[in-house]
Amino acid sequence: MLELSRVSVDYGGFTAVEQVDITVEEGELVVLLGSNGAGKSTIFNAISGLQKTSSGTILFEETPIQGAAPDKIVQSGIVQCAEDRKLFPQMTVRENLIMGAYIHRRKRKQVNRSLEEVLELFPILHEKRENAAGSLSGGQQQMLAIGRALMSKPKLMLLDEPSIGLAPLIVEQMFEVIQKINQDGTTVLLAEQNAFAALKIANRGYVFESGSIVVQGSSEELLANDTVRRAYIGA
Amino acid sequence: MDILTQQLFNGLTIGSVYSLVALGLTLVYGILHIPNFAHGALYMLGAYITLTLMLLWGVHYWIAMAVSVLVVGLLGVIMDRLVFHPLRNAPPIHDKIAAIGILLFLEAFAQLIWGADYRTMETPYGQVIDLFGMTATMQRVLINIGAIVVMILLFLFLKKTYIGSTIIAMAQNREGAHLVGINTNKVAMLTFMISGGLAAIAASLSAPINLVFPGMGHLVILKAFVIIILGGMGSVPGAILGGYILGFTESLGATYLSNDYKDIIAFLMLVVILSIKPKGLFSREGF
Amino acid sequence: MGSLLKKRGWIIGFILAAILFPFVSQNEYFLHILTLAFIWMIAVYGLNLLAGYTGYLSLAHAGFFAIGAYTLGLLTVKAGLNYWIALVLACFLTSAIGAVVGLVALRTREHFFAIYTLCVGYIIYLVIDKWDSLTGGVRGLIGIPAPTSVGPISFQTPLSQYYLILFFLLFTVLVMYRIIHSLTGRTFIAIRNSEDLAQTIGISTMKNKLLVFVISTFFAGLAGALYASFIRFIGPDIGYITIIFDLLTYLLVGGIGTLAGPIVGTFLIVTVSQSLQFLQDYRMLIFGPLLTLLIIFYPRGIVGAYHDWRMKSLAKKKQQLNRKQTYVHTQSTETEKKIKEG
Amino acid sequence: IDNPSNEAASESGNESETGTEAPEVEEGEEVVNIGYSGPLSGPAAYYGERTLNGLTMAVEEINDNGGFEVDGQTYKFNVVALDDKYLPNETAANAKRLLQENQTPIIFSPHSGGIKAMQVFNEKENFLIGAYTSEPDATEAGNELTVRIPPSYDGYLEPFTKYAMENHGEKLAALPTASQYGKDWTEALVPYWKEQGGEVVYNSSIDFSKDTDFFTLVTNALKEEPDVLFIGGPSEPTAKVAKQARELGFEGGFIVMDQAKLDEMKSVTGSYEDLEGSVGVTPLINSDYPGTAEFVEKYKEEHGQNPGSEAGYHYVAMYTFMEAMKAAGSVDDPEAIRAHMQEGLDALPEDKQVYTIEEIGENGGFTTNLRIAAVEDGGVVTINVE
Amino acid sequence: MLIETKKLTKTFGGLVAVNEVDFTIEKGKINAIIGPNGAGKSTFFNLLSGSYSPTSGRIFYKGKDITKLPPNKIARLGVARTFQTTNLFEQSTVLDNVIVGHRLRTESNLLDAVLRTKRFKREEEKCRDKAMEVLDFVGLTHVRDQLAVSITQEEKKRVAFALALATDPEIVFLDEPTAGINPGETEGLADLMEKMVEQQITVCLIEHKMKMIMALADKIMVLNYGEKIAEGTAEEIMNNQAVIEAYLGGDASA
Ligand SMILES: Nc1ncnc2c1ncn2[C@@H]1O[C@H](COP(=O)(O)OP(=O)(O)OP(=O)(O)O)[C@@H](O)[C@H]1O
Ligand SMILES: Nc1ncnc2c1ncn2[C@@H]1O[C@H](COP(=O)(O)OP(=O)(O)OP(=O)(O)O)[C@@H](O)[C@H]1O
Ligand SMILES: [Mg+2]
Ligand SMILES: [Mg+2]
Repeated sequence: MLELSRVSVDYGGFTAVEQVDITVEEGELVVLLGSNGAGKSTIFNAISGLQKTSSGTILFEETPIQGAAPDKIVQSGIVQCAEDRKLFPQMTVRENLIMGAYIHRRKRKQVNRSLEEVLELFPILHEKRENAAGSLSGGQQQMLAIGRALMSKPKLMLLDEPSIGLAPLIVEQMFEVIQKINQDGTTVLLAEQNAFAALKIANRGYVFESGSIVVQGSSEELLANDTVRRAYIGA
Repeated sequence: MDILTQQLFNGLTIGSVYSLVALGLTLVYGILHIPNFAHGALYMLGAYITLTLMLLWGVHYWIAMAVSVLVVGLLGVIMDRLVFHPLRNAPPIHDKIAAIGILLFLEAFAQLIWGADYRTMETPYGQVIDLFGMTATMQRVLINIGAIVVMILLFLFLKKTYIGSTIIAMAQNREGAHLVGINTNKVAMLTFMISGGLAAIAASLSAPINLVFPGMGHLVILKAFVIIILGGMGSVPGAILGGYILGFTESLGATYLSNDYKDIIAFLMLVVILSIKPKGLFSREGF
Repeated sequence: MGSLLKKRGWIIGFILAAILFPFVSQNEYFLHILTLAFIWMIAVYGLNLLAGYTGYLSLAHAGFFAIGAYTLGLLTVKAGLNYWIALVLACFLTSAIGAVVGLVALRTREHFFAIYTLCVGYIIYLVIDKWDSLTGGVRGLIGIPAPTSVGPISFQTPLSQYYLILFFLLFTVLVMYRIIHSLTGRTFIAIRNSEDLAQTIGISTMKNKLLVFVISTFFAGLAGALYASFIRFIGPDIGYITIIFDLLTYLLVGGIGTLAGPIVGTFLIVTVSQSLQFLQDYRMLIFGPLLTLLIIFYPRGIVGAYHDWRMKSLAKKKQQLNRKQTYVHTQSTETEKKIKEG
Repeated sequence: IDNPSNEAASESGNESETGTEAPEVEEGEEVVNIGYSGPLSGPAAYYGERTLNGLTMAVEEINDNGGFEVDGQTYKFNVVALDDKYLPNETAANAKRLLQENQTPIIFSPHSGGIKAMQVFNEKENFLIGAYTSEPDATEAGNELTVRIPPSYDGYLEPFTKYAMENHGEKLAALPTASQYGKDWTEALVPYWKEQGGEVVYNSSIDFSKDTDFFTLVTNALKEEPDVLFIGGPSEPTAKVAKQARELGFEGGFIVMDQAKLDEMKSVTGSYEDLEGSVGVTPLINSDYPGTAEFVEKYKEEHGQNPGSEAGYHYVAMYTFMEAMKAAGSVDDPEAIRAHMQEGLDALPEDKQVYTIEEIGENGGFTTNLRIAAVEDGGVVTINVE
Repeated sequence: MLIETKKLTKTFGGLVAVNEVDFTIEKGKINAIIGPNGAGKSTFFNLLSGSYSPTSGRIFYKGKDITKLPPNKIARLGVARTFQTTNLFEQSTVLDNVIVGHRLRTESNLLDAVLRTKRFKREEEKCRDKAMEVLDFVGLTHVRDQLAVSITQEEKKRVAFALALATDPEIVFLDEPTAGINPGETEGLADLMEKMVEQQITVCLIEHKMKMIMALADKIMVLNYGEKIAEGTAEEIMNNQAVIEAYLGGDASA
């Protein structure tokens, strides 16, 4: 479904991602692990078109998308739920969600249905639906960001550290939600530091270090890998 | 003739013009965070284009205005693409200086094409009418009605249409807008288009009661900035209200306080308001 | 900050060039233009400290410039005060008014501050324009004396005025240099970066912002007073918005928040606009786009661009050095990877 | 007449000539540079262009006729024009440049700020100022090397007042431009009007550079139902004020300050109908000085429009300076030229007298014969002044 | 008792973000505040550090009422804090970032700077030494000349610590100091906090990483919907039914 081959990204003179190959099959839940600054967000931004790649190709459903405009990429079915959420702070929760369905704006009914689904999925959002997004707490905003991403009914969802700054109970719920989303048919590419929880729900994983992939394999393999355990799970 | 009603009407008329100009400015300033000092030049060009069409080809006033709206709107788009788009990551002060550069250029350009002299725009609506004891020309009535219609349309557009809300969304988080699939470049262009169009409408409506000359933008631009700050940056209702407040302050201030100092009154008012409410009357940003 | 320190050599070069210039050329026109440019530079330095180091963009500085000029003008012409006393009073009165304005204006932030000060500047202009009986209104103020002699040194000739104003400029640069390279300067920069953070590390932001505002109006006033005694005629237009736009242009083209920016920008723009004179009516046709392009391609101004270029070439050198080391490193990780996968 | 910086001047669509091309110099001829510093860009550009047009027309004529002879040497003129954006400090810088690079004995400037800025050093640096301003200080301060070109306005007070009172009535509302010139005019007119037994019911001014709409002010001016409205400023906005007064039902007459010209006002109002009953200066095109007709003709040919007085005055002044140079026997001694200005005026050929300037006053001001005109029955009629 | 709050309340419009919270912080201990997202933890910090002024209630620092003091005065008394999002002076070097932290302990003013007085030189030196000292303390001596933009997330967190420490605080408030940091690095930061306590600096932190909190904190307060629902040692909290329901969830030991 998604295939990155030999992708590199530069920031000015500094190479943040170097010659990376990643594949995601339809229906999979794949996790990218890696410490801070490893380049996970950079890869996500490159896939979403927010960041230019300096070399390599990105194929989505067999068509190259590197260099395409971000809106085109969203239209093709990839949506990112970014690390710093990128919400519309002065719009209400409901308006934010509706904006999430921008690419389906002509299908009013479907938008309303998705809205109901998302509000059902996150009861707290339902409660706060008329509040400005900026006044929500960090965790609430994270849920809104995921909800907003869901509104566009993506084929592939990129989730960048959804558990950051969340309470344990919520983290648990969050991973359940992600798993559910995946089971409902959305392919998910997930970046996480919380490797243990992520690997528990993922099919496969890649481990990043300083801009390149150092280990890859199925969740079980990675969970069993000692180095991975020591560095990212802390067990 | 009751001086108070007459002056209220005068204030309304000036307020309408101010509001229209301020609306275009507040969109670009509040949404793209560009303090577009060249907006005054767009206003000036709007008047010249309408005038030229009317004089040169005898085009009807309304059609000339429509063309002017398109042309100036496009000019706004070009400005965005050539200047403000490349500057989108620079701090706002850069936009300010770049806009001043554009302003200088466009004024010199207008002087080159049309000369530095004053022109008059004749419209089919010069007749004097008596309106509940007030004297007015049709043109003045038109300014008021036109302004209100345009404002309502704009408000509906922003509030009720998806495209309208993309403008608002982009105002709040450009990257967020990207992520939901909005083409932010298009939205920026759309915003400039609307802003330029509003300037052209304002100029075409008000030119017949004043004169057309290269420096005519200066008359309104400074006040428009005062208005959008008064009304809260990026706030559409704020710009409208601010425009009318300023219009009435000027007409009533000139009548009952002092003609010489009426400009000071308006600016002092802003200073006082900002001293009390540092973020303007409508302190919540947005709509 | 480190790179700022290295600019010392640069500054010494400038001082020498400025001091030696009259020996090289006796052209009075150049002398006049340079003297005027020095005056603008002083005002731009004031603006730079405020806008570049605390992030507060004041558009009222043309007004303060005018207050300085008019205070000097009125004190010498109407009150017949000694020039030097008038100069000192002009600077202090401007700062005092600056303090009052700052006290209220600094409660606002960002755009609101810019527009607030724009309005204050405009009000100052209007007051000067309308207060006929004091300022002479539109007619302006004539007969402002040149600086009176200090001991044996007289300031009647253009050359002596050139050196006098150069002296004030150097004084300004020295003060700026010392402020910027001190704890006080760091405090200002801290405020520019984040007021919230600055407050939680114990910095009284209001007090510091006010301090900067007052210093910066002081220099605007000084520049205005020098202008008045150099041109010796002043009208209300020196307080008009166009002046502040000019000053901002100088600052931005040179590089905001840099020590050399005001000198570079002012010098460049003044000379460019003088050399475009042959275009007469249409010089704005060239100057406008030129300005816009400069801002687009050198957003950090000339000095900023120079810094970036220096940084880049330094970074390149470093990377070349590093590459050798990382090469070794990647090799080892690659083998590690194989082991892991295997 | 001094056109303050905040007021744009009027009309014309064609490009302007700025400065003459360097004249073709033949063997044995020399060039005298004439300096000019005025607003050639920005809001007052058109005003600047028109003043410069008068100057260049005279210079081109002189050069085309083979130049002029002083002390057996043939000279041609070359105008060096610089833009000062109406800012005094720019004028000063321009003057320094003109002196340094072009050794100009005379520098023209059409605004009082620039003139004052040059007066600081013109005596010391020894050059003449061709001052186009009616500001009395320009000459009253006793500058020895300043020639004030336009007439002062005092002469208009009496005939204007007389005409307006006789034809319309005794209640005056004053609403001229907010420039210094407008204020000076008002300060002279108001007491005079009262002296003549009139009443002043409203006294304020319009700032054409800041007011978007004049309706408010005109409404206030007409509140007390005046018989006469005193208006003025650049022709076009002044005409707009007159027109709006009519729209608001005003039926009296106008006293039009001399800065505005009736003919130029007509192009805004469309016809003289709205201006019926106005009294003002005779438009140059309706004047009948010996050289007017030819000048108007020629100017139209070159610039495709009617000349205003500022062009006419600059034209005359340039010729006068040339004659004074001849009389002084020097092209580069400003003091001598200034001392022979009267002879220059006397020697001015009839056909160059776009205005007839009788004499130059003690302090350097030209004195011109005044002509006034009124709009009656849809046309301009000249009124004789005793 | 270093800090004590009495019925501290903060409302935003209709929302009660912090609701009548009584809390005490003991000297020389690690105090933690936990709670679900939006419980009001950050708001509580903002109240203590003076960034927000409370709607009602009082705050005492060493028995002195500091409820109405502005943040800079509170900082001077010895209260330092970090923000949830790391907030550095990006275009300056790490060292320059930290030097200004000691500004509040200096007296020299503008005149000193312009005249380069003895006091100026002395204090300039003092700030630099202090900065070096705290950078050494947090283990960042090696990156001190790099620009703040160019260092890693974890290093940024350490710089934020250093900046807070440079103010010579008696107590530091840390808002999610290890958010976005991987477990290995988290341990390093936890060690750093323990080192701070050894230096007699009281620590009060907000965290979601339970394992770390439970190991580290001497005393924990749990907020939920702005209200204090529990307070006590790690053990007490772990077994508190209300806390488990509201926050920890079934799998608390994970
Ligand atoms: N806009 C930028 N300009 C320059 N360098 C950048 C930029 N964004 C990221 N970097 C650098 O690129 C590298 C990879 O960053 P990235 O954000 O992709 O990492 P990450 O794995 O997502 O880390 P985190 O866990 O902190 O989110 C880091 O060294 C970072 O400092
Ligand atoms: N400035 C504000 N204006 C309005 N509401 C606010 C503001 N700041 C916080 N809130 C609200 O107050 C509540 C508490 O927010 P706070 O940020 O203190 O939560 P928190 O406990 O720090 O959460 P998290 O762990 O997600 O960071 C939330 O419901 C939030 O929406
Ligand atoms: Mg990331
Ligand atoms: Mg928080």
